[in-house]
Amino acid sequence: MQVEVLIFGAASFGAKTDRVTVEVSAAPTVREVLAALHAQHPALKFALPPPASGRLAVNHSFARGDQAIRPGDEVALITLVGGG
Amino acid sequence: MQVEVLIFGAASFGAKTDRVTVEVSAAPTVREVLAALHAQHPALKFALPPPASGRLAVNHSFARGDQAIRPGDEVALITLVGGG
Amino acid sequence: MVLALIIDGPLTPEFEARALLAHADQWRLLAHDGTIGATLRFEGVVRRAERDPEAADVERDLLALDYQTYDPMAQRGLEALAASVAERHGLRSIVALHSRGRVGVGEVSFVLEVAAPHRVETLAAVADFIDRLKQDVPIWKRAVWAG
Amino acid sequence: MVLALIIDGPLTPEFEARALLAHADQWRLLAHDGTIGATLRFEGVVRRAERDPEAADVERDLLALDYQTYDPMAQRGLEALAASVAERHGLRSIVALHSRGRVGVGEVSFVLEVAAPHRVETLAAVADFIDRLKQDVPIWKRAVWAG
Repeated sequence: MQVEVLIFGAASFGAKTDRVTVEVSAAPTVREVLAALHAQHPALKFALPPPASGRLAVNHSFARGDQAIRPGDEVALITLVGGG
Repeated sequence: MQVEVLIFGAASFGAKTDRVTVEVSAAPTVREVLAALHAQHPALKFALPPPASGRLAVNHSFARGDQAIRPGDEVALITLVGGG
Repeated sequence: MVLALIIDGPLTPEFEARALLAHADQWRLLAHDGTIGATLRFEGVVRRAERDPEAADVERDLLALDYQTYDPMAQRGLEALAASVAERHGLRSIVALHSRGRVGVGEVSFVLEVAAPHRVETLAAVADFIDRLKQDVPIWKRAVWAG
Repeated sequence: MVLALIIDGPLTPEFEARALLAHADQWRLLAHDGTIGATLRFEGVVRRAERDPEAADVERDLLALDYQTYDPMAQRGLEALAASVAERHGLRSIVALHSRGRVGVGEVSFVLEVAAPHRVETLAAVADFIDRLKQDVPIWKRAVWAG
């Protein structure tokens, strides 16, 4: 299946878009989506922590690495934030 | 000579006065005045640190233990303060 | 009282007064109940000189910062953080305001105001809040360079 | 900018605005020069319940605190402390105001506002200032008990 991932901050400015798509097996885990981002979007790498420590939000909550992504979930890559 | 010592805070409320007098030798040091306060004003003791660690201000500056008090100096006992 | 808001543009005293108006009664009650011994208010201000990560981290002059928020996760994250910090440090009140969008040099992008029985709680709470804000709340900033 | 003042009675926003009016231009210049990244403002407020050292340290209700200052040593000590903390922590500005005389429950007896390039300096400066204020500046407080 395809998963659309929202991107922000330096990742988004660098890629000049606010979302990217990755091709993954059906019902992928968060960890699998992070690995696919690394493999399929090398231009994002500068903004990506190693897949094991990367963070996705699924439906606006931080998700554990083993959480499964379901079709229709809103998936967002939460790179290094910088509020304040 | 006699040295008049201004007192404040709990020391002053307890003694119901804003100054006490001690009898000391001529040209006493700060340390000698502190010791005289201990000896001659037992009612102040609750507010006094041990003489070695007590603090006098002489003419509005903290004074070292070996500083000599001269006639006319303004001497003040700076007990535990509590601003803020 | 726990209040967290994301507001478009710089935080001005006028804007803040308006944003807090709905809570003024609650705040007045709290201020006079005698349990508060210390309040601490932090303001984050946009500085002129910033390091440019795309130019060997040399300092360059800014015009502004553009704050991007992931809504509604940022708003909910700010609220959850405020509630968590209030509980952890025994605060009587916490107000956190963060800008979204452009904030010019010298303008305020972040306000945090806490009240507690003693000063140590307020100092610990402000340090803790900002550390965790910079880790967990999905807000990003982008430099708008001068020239 | 370094400013330290002892003021009769509680510190109110109106009173503070008047006290700082003479320095308003200086402050405005500073606020817009782009070097300030953080401001931190502490307010000390009189709480209702205090331990009574003359009654086995049990908590009792206060009406007010009476602040006694040794003048002019207290004023000079406050100024010297402000200057020293500003230098030690690289502050761009520090304003310290302290009450003399009676301050009621819920009223403000102490204000400290600092500005610096980064937040860490402001947090360290406020903690440092208050610790040293409570050691070295000749100001005493006396409880005015209720009933």
